[in-house]
Amino acid sequence: MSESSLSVTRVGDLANPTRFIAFVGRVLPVLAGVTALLFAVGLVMSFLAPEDYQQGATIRIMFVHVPAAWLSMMCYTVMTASAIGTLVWRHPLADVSARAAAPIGAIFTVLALLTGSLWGKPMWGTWWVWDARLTSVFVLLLMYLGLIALNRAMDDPSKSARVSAILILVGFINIPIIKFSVDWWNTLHQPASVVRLDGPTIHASMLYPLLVMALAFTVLFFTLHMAAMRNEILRRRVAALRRQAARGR
Amino acid sequence: MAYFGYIFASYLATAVALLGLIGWVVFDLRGRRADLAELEARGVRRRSAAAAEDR
Amino acid sequence: MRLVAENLGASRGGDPVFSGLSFSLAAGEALIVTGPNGVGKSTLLRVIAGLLRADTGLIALERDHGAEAGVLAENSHYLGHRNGMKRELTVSENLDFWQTFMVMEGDAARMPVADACAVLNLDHVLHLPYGYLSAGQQRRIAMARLLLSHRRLWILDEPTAALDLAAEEAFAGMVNRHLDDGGLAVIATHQPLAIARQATLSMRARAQDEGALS
Amino acid sequence: MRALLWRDIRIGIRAGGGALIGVLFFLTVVAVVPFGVGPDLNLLSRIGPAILWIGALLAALLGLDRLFQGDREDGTLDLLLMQEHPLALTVLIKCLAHWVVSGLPLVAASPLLGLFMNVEPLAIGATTLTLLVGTPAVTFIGAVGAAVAVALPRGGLLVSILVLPLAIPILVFGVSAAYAAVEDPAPFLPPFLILTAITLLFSVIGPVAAAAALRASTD
Repeated sequence: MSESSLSVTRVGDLANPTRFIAFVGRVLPVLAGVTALLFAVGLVMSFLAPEDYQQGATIRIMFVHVPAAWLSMMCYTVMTASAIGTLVWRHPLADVSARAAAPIGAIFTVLALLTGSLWGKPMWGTWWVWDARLTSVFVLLLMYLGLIALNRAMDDPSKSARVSAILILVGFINIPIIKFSVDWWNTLHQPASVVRLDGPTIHASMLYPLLVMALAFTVLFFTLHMAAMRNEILRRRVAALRRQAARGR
Repeated sequence: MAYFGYIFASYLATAVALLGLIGWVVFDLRGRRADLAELEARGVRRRSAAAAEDR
Repeated sequence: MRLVAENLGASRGGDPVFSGLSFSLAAGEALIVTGPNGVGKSTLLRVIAGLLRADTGLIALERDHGAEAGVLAENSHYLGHRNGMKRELTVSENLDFWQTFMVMEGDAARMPVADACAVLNLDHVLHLPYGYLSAGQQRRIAMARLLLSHRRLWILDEPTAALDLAAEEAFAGMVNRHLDDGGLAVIATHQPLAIARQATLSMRARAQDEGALS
Repeated sequence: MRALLWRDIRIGIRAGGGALIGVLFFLTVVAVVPFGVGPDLNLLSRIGPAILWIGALLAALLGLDRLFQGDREDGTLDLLLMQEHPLALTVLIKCLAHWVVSGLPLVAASPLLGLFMNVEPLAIGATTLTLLVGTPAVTFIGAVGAAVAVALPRGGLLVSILVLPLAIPILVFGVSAAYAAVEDPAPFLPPFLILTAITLLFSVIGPVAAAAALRASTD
C-alpha cells in the first residue's frame, strides 16, 4: 500500500491521515520549488540593497534575523491553533501538527537569537545584550524546549495530546504577560541609550528584500511543517504496528 | 564591506540551520519508511490496510 | 433505576481494548465482569466511572421511565486497585475526610465511621495510622468508605483480591444489603462471589463482545 | 472543601514533606551566594532582595511535583475527579494547602535570611511583603505544570522546566517591587499592584488549566 497510489476523492477531508499523507506527497515538491525560487530572489535582492547610512553593512543581517524572529512567533501561533484544534474539535491531526511544529519553532528561535547576537556584536560590542525583544525571544525558546521535553517524555501520543495542548494554551496566554514584564524589567535596568533593534523606519529599498525573505521563510516553514507532520503520522503508525505485532495478532 | 565576518557568519548560520532542518525532515522520512517497509516485510498488517485489501 | 450501556468501546494507550459492548443492569442486580487479564475489565470500569472517555457508544444511569438520573460519576463509588487512603493519617481521619468530602447536600450520611468499620469488623484499628495496617485490612477500610455516603452504583475492581475468607463473607453481605436497597454494582473479579442476584458479562479478547445476561 | 484543605495541610506537616525541604533548600541557596560572590557587604545588600526572590522561586518550584503525585499514587486522585465538586475548585484548595505548607515557611524565613544578606530593614520588609503576595502565584501557575507532569514517571524535573518561563513575570515584578522600596526614584506601588494582579490572574488560569490537564491525563 504505497501512499501516493491512494486516489484522493475529496481534498477537503484531510482529517484522515492516509489522505493527508497523499496530499502532502503531491503538494510538497511544488512548495519546495516555490521556496527555492523565493530564497533565490530574496538573496539577490538583499545583496543589491544599499547599505544603511547609520548601521553600515550590518543591516544585511536584518534580512535573515527579522524573518527568523517573525517565524519563531508565527510557529507558536500555529501550535496554539493546533492546540485549540485538539481541545475544541478533537481534530485527529491537530496534535500531530503541534508536535511536528515544536522542533521547527525552536530551531527558528535559536536562529533568531544567533543572528541577533551576530548583529549586536558590531553595534554594541557584546555578543548578548538583554534587549527587551531578544529577551522575550529567549523566553519563547525556553517554552519551546519545555514543550519538546514534555512531548518526548510522553510515550503515548494519544493520551498526551490534550495535556500538551493545554500547556501550549497556557503558554500562549502568558506571552503578553511575559512581554509586558520583560519590557518593564528592561526599561528599569537598561540605560535608555541602547539603539532600538530595527533601527530607523525601514527605507523602501530595504523593505522589499525583507518582505521577500520573510515570505521565503514562511513558505519554507509550511513545507517543513507538512513534511514533519507526515513523519509524525508515519512514526505513530510504526509504533502502533509494533504494539500490534507485540500482541501477536 | 565592513564587518563582512559578521554578515557572512549570520548567513552561514542561517544556511546551516535551514539545511539542517531540511536534512532532519528527509532523514526522518527515510527512517520511518524503512521501518514501515521492514514491518510490512514481517507481515504485520494495518487493520485498515487489511480491510482495504478485503474490500 | 437502570444502568444502560450501548455499543460501548474504549482504548488504552491508543489501542482499542474492547468495542460493541452493550448491557443493561436493573436496580438490585450486580454485574460480574470476568475475562482474562488485559482484556479490558479495568478499562471498562474506569469508563463506567467516567474516569476514561469511551471512544464509541454511551453509558448512563436511567430512571425507570428513561430520564437520565444525574451524572454517572457523582452517583457512584469507585474502588480501584489502589485504596485512596493516606498512609500518614489515621484510619478515622481518612474516613472522616472522605465522609465530609463525598456527602452531597441532598442525602444524609449513610453511616458513621465507627459503624462502617464495625461492618467489616475493623473497629479496633480506628486510631492507628493507615500505613500500619496489613494489605487486607487496608482493603477493608477502603470498602468501608463505600458505606460512608449513599451512592446508587458501586464500581468495584477486583475488590476481594487481598481478603481472607471471613472478610469475603462480610463483603458479600455488604454488597447484598446494598442491592436489596435497590442499589447496583459492577464488579470485576476472578473469585466467585456469594452475591444473590448477579449477571455475568464475559469479555473476550478483541472479539465482538455481547452482554451475556446469564 | 475545608476538609480537603485541612487534610492536605495535616499531611504536609505530619509527613514533614513539603514544608521542611522547601525552607532548607531556600536556606542553602541563599547561604551559598556569599561564598560565591564574596563577603563584600554592600554588594550583598544590593543583590540581597534578588537572591531572596530567586531562592524562594526555586524552592517553590521544587515542591510542586508532589502537589498531585501523592494523590495519584494512592488512588485518591481518581476519587477527587469523580466528586460533584468542580475540579477547578478542588485544585484551588489543594494549591492553597500546598502554599500554606511550603510557601508560607519561605515567607517566614525570608526576613532572617535578609539579615543574613545584610539587607536594610526597609528592603527586608518589602521583600517579605512581595514574597507573601508572589509565592502563591508560583504555586497556582505551577499547578498546571504539576498536573501535566503527573502522569509521567520522572515528571518532577519537568515541572520546573515547564513552569519557569511562566514564572518569570512573577520574579520580575517581585524583585522590582522589593528594590523600589529602597531606591527612592523607583515607585513601589505599581510593580507591587501588578504582582498582586498576576497572582489573582494565575489563581484563575492555574486551577482551571490544571483541572483540565488532570481530567485529560486520567489513564
